[in-house]
Formats: sequence, structure tokens, C-alpha cells
Amino acid sequence: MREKLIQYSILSSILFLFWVIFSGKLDVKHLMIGAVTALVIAWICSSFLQVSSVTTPGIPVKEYAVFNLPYLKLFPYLGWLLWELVKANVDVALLVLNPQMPISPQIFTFKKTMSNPVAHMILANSITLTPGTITVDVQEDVYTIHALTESAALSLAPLAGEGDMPARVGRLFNE
Amino acid sequence: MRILAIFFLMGGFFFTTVAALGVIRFPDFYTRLHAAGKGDTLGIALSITGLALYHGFNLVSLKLMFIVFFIFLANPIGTHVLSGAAYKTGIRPWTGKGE
Amino acid sequence: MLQDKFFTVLLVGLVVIAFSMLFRVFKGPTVYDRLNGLGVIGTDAILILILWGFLQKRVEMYVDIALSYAILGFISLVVLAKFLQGKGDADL
Amino acid sequence: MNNRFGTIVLDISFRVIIPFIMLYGVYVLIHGEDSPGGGFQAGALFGIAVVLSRLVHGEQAILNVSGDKALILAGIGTAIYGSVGVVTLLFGGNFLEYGTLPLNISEPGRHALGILAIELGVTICVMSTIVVIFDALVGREEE
Repeated sequence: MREKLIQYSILSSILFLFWVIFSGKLDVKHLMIGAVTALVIAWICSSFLQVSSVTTPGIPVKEYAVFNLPYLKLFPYLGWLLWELVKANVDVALLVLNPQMPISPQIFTFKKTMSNPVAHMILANSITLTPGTITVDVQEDVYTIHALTESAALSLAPLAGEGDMPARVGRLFNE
Repeated sequence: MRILAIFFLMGGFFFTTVAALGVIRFPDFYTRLHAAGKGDTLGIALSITGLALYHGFNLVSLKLMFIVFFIFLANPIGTHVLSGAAYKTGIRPWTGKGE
Repeated sequence: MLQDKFFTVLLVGLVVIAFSMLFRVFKGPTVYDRLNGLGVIGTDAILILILWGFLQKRVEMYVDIALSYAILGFISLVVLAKFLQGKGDADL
Repeated sequence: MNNRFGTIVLDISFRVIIPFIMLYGVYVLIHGEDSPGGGFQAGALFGIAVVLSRLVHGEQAILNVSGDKALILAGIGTAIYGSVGVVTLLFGGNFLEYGTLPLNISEPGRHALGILAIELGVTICVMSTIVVIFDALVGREEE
């Protein structure tokens, strides 16, 4: 119960912050409307903000709150991701501008065991944004990836161990 | 500040052009998706960041940054949904080994 | 004004890019290619709207339009892709 | 909540996005006088939010507008719109002449309130129309 109340207040304060940014009017009337709206929307949405964990055999199902993120650790990760995105774009640009177009597309799968669904969402989006790989499908914790080149595939899922990005997301969520 | 903004805008325009070129040039659906998903995200995000820098710090540039954030969240999801739908429909990827 | 000229050049370039995407939309070959081209046009349109706002000196209005457009375009792309998924006739 | 809509990525990201779409819809509705859009855009955003929350949360969604309820709501929206116009007619103005609204506030206040009521009507109407269209599409799918 206390957990739910914390989640509710986190969500409604984020929503209120966005209201202030968007409205830009700081008089009492608009702030009041914003506060009431944020509280009502947080109440409407609270019913679907709890998600159950990705099932792995042998581990009991847990409930996770969607907005319960490691906010402080997220910023360094986002900075790293931006830099990776720039590198990915330079790679793709070089491939596009190269007349021979040296690509060798392939589809492969790899597995990353994490129980928090939000972590899976962040990992899948990061994969789509970075060098030459897009997430085609995620079933429980098996990722189907389409890679543009051989080296892109190897950097995400090397033959031994695990790639840099899954490891980083895992550390982000302590899993 | 202006110079940085113009640099960002030029970079964004370059990546958007490359994305469009890639969408036209690449041989099959999935590879085109690579160009669209990455080039467009970075191109548009860079351009809007440049415009926000150009505008200076106020509520409008905060809104512009929120649009950038939304694009970063939405574009990969769109790419993922498109590729997943195509994969489940049964479109096989081009592997370059002759057909 | 110099920056107005710069913005105009960018705007024209973006419109040309968006129109070149129509090539992919018309040519296909699969329905997902068409959707992909439409998605790229939608993303470019966000920037076109904001640049137009800068040229008209009414950014605060055009930012709102652009954000609405972004949300609507994204959702319609996702729903269309979901709707078409698994239908056998991919060569529409 | 074990049955997910689509893949896990779609499911979670929709859960994250829906509150913000709703908030943005309210913002567009309230600030209709001095920024663009107003009723129609807000209605489209709300319609999307309702459809998405039904997709990820099924029948238990609190904002579960569907089927006949949506049709009734569309009627209510149009009724709000029309009744504001009729009230202004009854008090001796033209159709939708907000200045004649029988309220004890200043002229611009009456104007703002009248426009807000009209836009609320349009919002409800557009929202429920989108939900009805979605239902029709899904229904055609299931046949």
C-alpha cells in the first residue's frame, strides 16, 4: 500500500511538472487546473502502472512499478547512449555513401535474463538506436535482432560472454 | 551559441539526408528500416536541439527538448513494431547471397 | 536577414527530402515499405513545422502543433502496423 | 496482468506514454483560446489515450469507454455544443453569441466560458467517435 502511494505521488508530481512547463502560466487558476488534472490522471492511470515480472522458471512472479526507475543512474547511461547513437549514424552514413555498400544483413537471437520489464523496454530501444542492429522481436527474454553487418552483430552478442550494452542495462537495474 | 546551433542544424540536416538516401538506396525492407530508424532519429533530434539552442533558454526551448525526448522514445518503438510486423508476416531478410 | 535565409534553405531541403520519400511510398514493394516511408515523412514534418514557426516568428504556437502531430503520427503508425501484421498479402 | 499487448516493448512504453498524452490533451483543451487546436485535437488525443489504455489493460481500464457508451457520449458531446447555442438564442442573441450567456460575470469571461463549453462538447464528440471507429475496425477483424 505504501509502495503504491509513493508511486502515485511520483507520477502526479512528474505530470504536474510537465503541466507547468507546457502551460507557462503561473497564475493561481492555471496552476489549480494543472494540479487537479495531474492528480486525476495519476489516479486513472494507477491501475495499469503495475506490471508483473518477466517469468523465469523457478523465480516467483513479482510486481514492478513502471515509474520506479533508477533516475540518477539513468543520466550517465543516456549520455553514453547518445554517443553510441552518433557513432551508429556515422557508420550507417558511411555504408549509405559507399558505392559498393558492403553490408551483410543477418538475423540472430540472443538471451538476456532480467525480470524487470522496464529494463527490457530500455534495452530493446537502445539496441534499435545503436550500431547497425534493430530489435525485431522480444519473446520473454529472447531477443531477435536484425544486424546490418557482421561486426555489429558481434559487438552486441559476442561468441563468449555478453555484449557491452546488455551488461550496462543489467547494471542499471542491478540485475 | 549561434555558431553551435548552426553546427547542430547542419549536422541534423546531413543525417536526415543520409537517412532519406538510405531509404531509397538499400536493397531490402529491413536495411531500409536501419536507415530510417537511426538516421532520422538523430537527424531530427540534432536539428531540434540546434533550434532550441538558437532560441535561447525559455519555455519554448524546454518544449522543444520535450519533443526531442518524445522522438527518442517513439522512433525506436515505431521501428520495432514495423520490423516485428513484417517478420511475423513472413518477409525474409535479404542476405546478399543471390536469389 | 541571414538566419532567415538559412532557415529557408533548410526548410526547402527538408521538403525535398519528404517528397523523395514519396518515391518509396509509391514504389513499395511491400506494404511495410510504404509505412516506413510515411513514418519518415511524419518525422520530417515535425521539423518542417517548427522551422516554419521560426520563420513566422510564432514558434510557441507551432511547437504545440508539432507535438500533437508527433503523437498522432506515432500512434497511427503503430496501430496501422499492428493492424496489418500477420495478413498474408504483404505485397499490397 | 500476464496477457500483454504485442511485445513487451510496446506494452511497457504505452503504459509510460498514456498519462502524458492525457495531460497534453487537457493542456490543449484548456489553452484553446491562445494556442492552436482546442476541441478537435484534444478529442483526438483523448480518443487515442482511451483506445491505448483499453489495448494494454483490457476491460478493467478505468476509462473503459466502448460500444454503446461511446455512442451515447458522442450524443452528449453534440448536445453540449448545441445547447450552448440554443441558450444564447433564448437570451436574445445570435446562435453562439457568447456575450448573451446568462451568467453574472464580465463579457470576456462569458466569452471564454462559452468557448470552453463548446470545445468540451467537441472534445467529447471527437473522442467517442474515434473510439467507435476503432471498435468498428476491431469488430470487422473478428468476424
